[in-house]
Amino acid sequence: MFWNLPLVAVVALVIIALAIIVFKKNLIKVFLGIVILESAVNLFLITLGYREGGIAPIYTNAPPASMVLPTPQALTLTSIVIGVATSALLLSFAIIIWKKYGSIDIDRIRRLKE
Amino acid sequence: MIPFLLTFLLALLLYLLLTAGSGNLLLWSPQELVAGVVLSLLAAAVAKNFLCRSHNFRMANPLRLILIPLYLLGPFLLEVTLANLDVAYRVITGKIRPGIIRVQSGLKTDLGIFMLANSITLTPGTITVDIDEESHDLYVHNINVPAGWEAETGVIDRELFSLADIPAWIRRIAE
Amino acid sequence: MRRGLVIVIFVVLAAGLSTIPAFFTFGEPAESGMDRYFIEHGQAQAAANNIVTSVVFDYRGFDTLGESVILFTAVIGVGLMFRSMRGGEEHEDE
Amino acid sequence: MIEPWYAAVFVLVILVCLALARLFLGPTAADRAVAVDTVNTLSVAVLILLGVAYQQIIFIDVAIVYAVLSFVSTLYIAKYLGGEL
Amino acid sequence: MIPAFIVENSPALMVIVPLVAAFLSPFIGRISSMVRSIWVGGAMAVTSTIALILALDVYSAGTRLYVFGASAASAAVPPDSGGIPIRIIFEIDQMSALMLVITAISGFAIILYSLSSERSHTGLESFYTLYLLMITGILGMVSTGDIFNFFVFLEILSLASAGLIAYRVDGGVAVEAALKYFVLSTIGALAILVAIGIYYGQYNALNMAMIAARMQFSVLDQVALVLIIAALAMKCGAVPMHFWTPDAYSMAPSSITALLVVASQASLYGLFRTVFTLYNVTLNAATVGWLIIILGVLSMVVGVTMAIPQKNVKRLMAYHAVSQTGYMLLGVGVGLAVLGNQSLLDAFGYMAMEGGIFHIINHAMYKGLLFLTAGAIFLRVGTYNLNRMGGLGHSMKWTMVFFVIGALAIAGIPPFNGFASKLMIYESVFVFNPLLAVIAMVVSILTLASFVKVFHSIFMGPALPEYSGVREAPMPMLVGMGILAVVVILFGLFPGIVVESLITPAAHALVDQGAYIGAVLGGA
Amino acid sequence: MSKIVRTGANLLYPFILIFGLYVIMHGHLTPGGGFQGGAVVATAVALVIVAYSFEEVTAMIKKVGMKARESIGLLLFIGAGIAALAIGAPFFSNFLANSGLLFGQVVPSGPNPGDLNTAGVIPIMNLAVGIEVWGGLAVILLYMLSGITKEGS
Amino acid sequence: MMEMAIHSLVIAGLIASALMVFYFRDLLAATLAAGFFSFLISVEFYILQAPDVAISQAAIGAGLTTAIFIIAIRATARYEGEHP
Amino acid sequence: MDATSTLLTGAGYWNPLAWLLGLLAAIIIAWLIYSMGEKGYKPGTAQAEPFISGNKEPEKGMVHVRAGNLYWGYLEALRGYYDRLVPLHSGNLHDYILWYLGITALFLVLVVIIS
Amino acid sequence: MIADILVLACLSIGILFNTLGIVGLLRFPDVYTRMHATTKMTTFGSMFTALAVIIFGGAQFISTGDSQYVTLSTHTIIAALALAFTNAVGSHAIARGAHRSGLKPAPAVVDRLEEWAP
Repeated sequence: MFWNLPLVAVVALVIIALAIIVFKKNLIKVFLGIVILESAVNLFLITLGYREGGIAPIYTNAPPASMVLPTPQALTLTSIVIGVATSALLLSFAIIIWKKYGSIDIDRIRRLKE
Repeated sequence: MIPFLLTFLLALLLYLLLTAGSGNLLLWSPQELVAGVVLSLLAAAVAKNFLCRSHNFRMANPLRLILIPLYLLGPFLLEVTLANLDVAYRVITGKIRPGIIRVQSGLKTDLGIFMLANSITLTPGTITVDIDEESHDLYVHNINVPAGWEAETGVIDRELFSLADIPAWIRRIAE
Repeated sequence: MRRGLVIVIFVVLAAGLSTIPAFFTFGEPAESGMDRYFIEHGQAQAAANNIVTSVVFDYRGFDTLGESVILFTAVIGVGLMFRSMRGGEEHEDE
Repeated sequence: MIEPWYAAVFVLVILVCLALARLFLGPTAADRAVAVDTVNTLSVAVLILLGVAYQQIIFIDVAIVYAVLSFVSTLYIAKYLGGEL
Repeated sequence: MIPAFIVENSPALMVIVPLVAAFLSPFIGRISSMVRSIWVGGAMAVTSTIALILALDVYSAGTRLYVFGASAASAAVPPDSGGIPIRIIFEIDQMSALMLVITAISGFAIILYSLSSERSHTGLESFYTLYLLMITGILGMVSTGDIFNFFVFLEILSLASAGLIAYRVDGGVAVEAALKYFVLSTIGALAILVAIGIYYGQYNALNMAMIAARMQFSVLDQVALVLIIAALAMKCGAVPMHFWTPDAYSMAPSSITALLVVASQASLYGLFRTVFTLYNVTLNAATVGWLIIILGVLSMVVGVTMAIPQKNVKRLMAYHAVSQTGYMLLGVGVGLAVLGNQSLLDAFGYMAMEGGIFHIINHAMYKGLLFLTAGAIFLRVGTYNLNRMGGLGHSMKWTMVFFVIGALAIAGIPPFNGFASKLMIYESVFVFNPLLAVIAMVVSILTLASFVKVFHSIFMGPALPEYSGVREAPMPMLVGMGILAVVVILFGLFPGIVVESLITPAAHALVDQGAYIGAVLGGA
Repeated sequence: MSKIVRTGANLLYPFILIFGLYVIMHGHLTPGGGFQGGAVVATAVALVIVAYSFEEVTAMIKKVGMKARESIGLLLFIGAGIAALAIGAPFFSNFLANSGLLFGQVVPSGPNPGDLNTAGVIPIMNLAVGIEVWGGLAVILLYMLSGITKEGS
Repeated sequence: MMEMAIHSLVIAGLIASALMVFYFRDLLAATLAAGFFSFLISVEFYILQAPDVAISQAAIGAGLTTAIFIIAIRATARYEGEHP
Repeated sequence: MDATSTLLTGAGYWNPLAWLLGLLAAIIIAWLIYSMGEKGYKPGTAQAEPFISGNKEPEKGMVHVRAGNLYWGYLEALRGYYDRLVPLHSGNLHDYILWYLGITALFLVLVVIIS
Repeated sequence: MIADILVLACLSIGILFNTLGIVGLLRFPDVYTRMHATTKMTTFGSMFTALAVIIFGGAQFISTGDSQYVTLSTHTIIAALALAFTNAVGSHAIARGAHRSGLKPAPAVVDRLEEWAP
């Protein structure tokens, strides 16, 4: 009925993100692709833990019902932090490369070869 | 010391508002009160130089603080509603006559000009675009400049508002 | 040539990844032994109402330590990038 | 008393998708910033309404965080546009 | 002799000590450089000691478990959970212990070296912080028994490595190398995360033993296997994905390059752990085994042929690192290809795996030694370009001796350790497929040839006038190199002991999936 | 930025701060926790950074202080684990839960509104992570800004 | 039913904004689209009953990641390739 | 398991004692050759200077064979191979990522289809 | 019952204003006029939806006496206040940034700021 729509979306997002990473020549664009890739993987993890009609795994005064699985949420939290750390380090690399090379075009960042 | 206390009290107020309903006794449970005091002290220690940057303690007067909600619920809400109806009318019909005009305000304090600017932004078809830092004159983008204003170099602030005298309220609160 | 290869790679990757929606069903986890344990015992063992927090900080607390360390690493790394160099550091020659 | 919340959320989500059009079309970066700012506002409304619809009171916290934090990113964009960063 | 408390909690202490030292070192480094050196050196010494104690304990008493946050450190499965391990478990078997030994020895030797080699640079407190974090990452990666935890440590390792590769910011080239390394490793890590998600979604488990016990090798598992193998093979520098290796290895400071070798061994360990422990006989052993063998052969050939025309000494050595990784992949791949067949495994499979695993430890030692000598030469001469060097044998005698030891070891000349492992690989691979053994021997000869070239152009010849003021490398660097050289010689002279006491248990632990699962789940 | 934004940032700063601390402190009862609350608090710092020019910011917010915060948070976090080690339990064991001491109140099972004084070491760890993230994210922003100004001059 | 429609719309928005990141040549616009993406994925987490993750994503993706990307764009160049 | 245990690999044989003896023999031979050297050699005198048939002595740097000149013939013989291999290391990040993705795709095809 | 009607009324007002705001965003000619539509109307609309929730929470609290509805109302109030506050400042900042980046109000009868030119 729902055709696994979120999972299909995950696959589509991964492919789009990989396309951004591979086809775009600007470093910042590539990093945006990596951010999207990370988000897609996070979405995949969360989707795995979702249960139809479940509520958030927090005990409150709300009427009791079956809860969604908590572990993927914990994993995703870790993954998000890793994502922000990664993008911070990558962006600082990009800034330094701009300073030293005068360009952040991937085709020009190739002093190291052979 | 006074900035510290003021920040502490305001932070505690917000914390209590956030945790309202946590206990049956007076809406707050004792642990929450203790935690609130501790955290507010922490926040105040960090932020004491920010809330009262200009070392102007006029706002420490509780009467002025009580005036703020009155102002928000009274004239401000009225003006906001009118402004929204006005803009809705312009959205539907598309009749606009935009322009940036200069508004003269006699307000001296930072808080006063801040409140005036935000009130102007949220209310009568106007958005504060820039501010002259010395004379506290506002440059306001008006979606429908009334006829004749484009020639004036400076418009007095209360002419922007149709019904309530918002600048007077702000003066009462902040100065 | 190269473009064709890239497209082939993308098609194969898409096909490989689309096994995920083909074999998982959204909304019905296939197996939930570990998570049932968390939901049933988490409130009593970790004494926290938020099961996610009890998973993050109690059952998988070591991961959280690793996560914090990653943030720390990133900060140190960024600081290393923007450090102020005193005079001439050595230069690699090509 | 559940259905109206969902209906409202539905309309708001459609509005968000319309704002996406302005993000796509907007000739200048400022237009796009305005679109994103609008979406922030709408998202807060969506989050509040969904929280009520799910009968999960604690979800409202997310909306507050959202309201405060999107503001900061808006300010960064504005500061960049103004050339002051 | 050793307090029971330390032995009991050594898996945790092994991670705690470098972490605490790393957290404090940005501030302790501000006091004075002397205090900083003592602090980081002491922390590394303590870490190495704890890791060695743990490894000793594992070799004498069998697999160790450490359950974080449980009521008792060995209570892997709570009684009321129905046989499901729910917490993060460190599971250290003999293979992990071998990696711990490698990390402990190299880490200690390299930090001694770096105390004097990096003295004149800025940002040293950050350097040492990242160094300690990298050690933590390696130690955690090789000892964890939880697959998500493995991912977390992998990320710690790659962030710290990327920061350190870019340490010499001013030229900009180092940052380029770090960028390439880090982008690739981020994408690889995300692929691993997808694979973890697939395991979780199918089996609702994150513990490796639990996943292994439930493994069915469905289509999804095949996809996950491919994602993990490709990512980890990329991270250890197998050939069609090795392109980051020469860049990163040649641009990092020499001490870090030596540690990066160990880091890529940790990725290799992850690869073997995935293939042997998570899947074992369920996977299509011939296919995956041959894939790994082909990767290994390609790495050997392409690595060594690319190394010969190089003019930058560290780049040359980096290509050799790629080539030597091929030997390990080849050896273990042969073991994997005959995994299901017990008689073949006994005939030559174990021998091939032992050769591959022995090569891991040997390679870490001699390649670390070679990179350290390269760093010492750079410190005195100021260039890596082979065309500009010559006649250094007159002034840097000890460095020359160490270089010769390393070069002979990597080329597989008898009295050194490289020969022992290569001999084991040749013998067993010859039984499996003679062509592969021949290729391996040819590669070994080419290796020798290229190191003859390096030796000739750096040390031989008359003393050049522009290097007349060159002196011997400072003492701590010589000590650091000396430790590794002694290990190289000892392993070369007494390979029987090493193989019997260290390598054979590791190879059997790698193959024996049932014991790994049984240690966690009980029974099996 | 203009005076209006600066005044707004000044006004908002303590409130975002206390809200972030609220999110940190209620991590075991409501969604949120150390990381999220720390990010909120760091956003308050980011707000100040964006409202003032870089020179004013460097006078107001010190990098060393933020780094110290980060290290202190991490040490507190790992210290909570080591404390468990010291009393004989494995590393990271939640030794305060259900003990009746600080944060040691027993939780009734099933739906209940929750009580602040529960969850053992979890609130302490939350606080530690919050402090760490506060310092960490703020210092990343400061470093990257310093990268800009060097390039501009 | 209504939930499903909301869910589908959010997913459509996600994919559309990801495509926009691909399309824009102005990096500032691309960053804005990525910010939009972050908002939407946060809403998606919220719909999937993961408020912890939603807060996290809102704070990091919408707030700080956008901020550091804009700082990086300021420190490098605004347009991809040559200036239009 | 004593220190002199022999590593047997099926066909090979490695005894450290044997190797130590070999090393010892090598050292003795080297010492013998060294001791058979010219007794009348005195460093510092004219006999230590190079004599190249009366030609002028070239500078020291010129005598040394540089690394780039070694193995010229080998590289020349394998020119076709190197001309294909070296351009693969293009220094372009996109190529590297594509290699990684391509290998992943190849493995996917191989593993999933064969199994 | 009366609460239900109030809630529905507030919701529909909020939705109406939000819709008009988006229409204005799509329809108006330049940045500043678009900003008029979005800033005022979406803020106002979102405030009204928040008001609906507040009324709902209050009504539930009165009828059930459950203190969690107080939490609902207070948190919603805080969210709404934060929204109003941040939106005003944020749109001012965008307007200022747009003007400083050289974007003129396209169909303008007068532009005093251009003459001042700081």
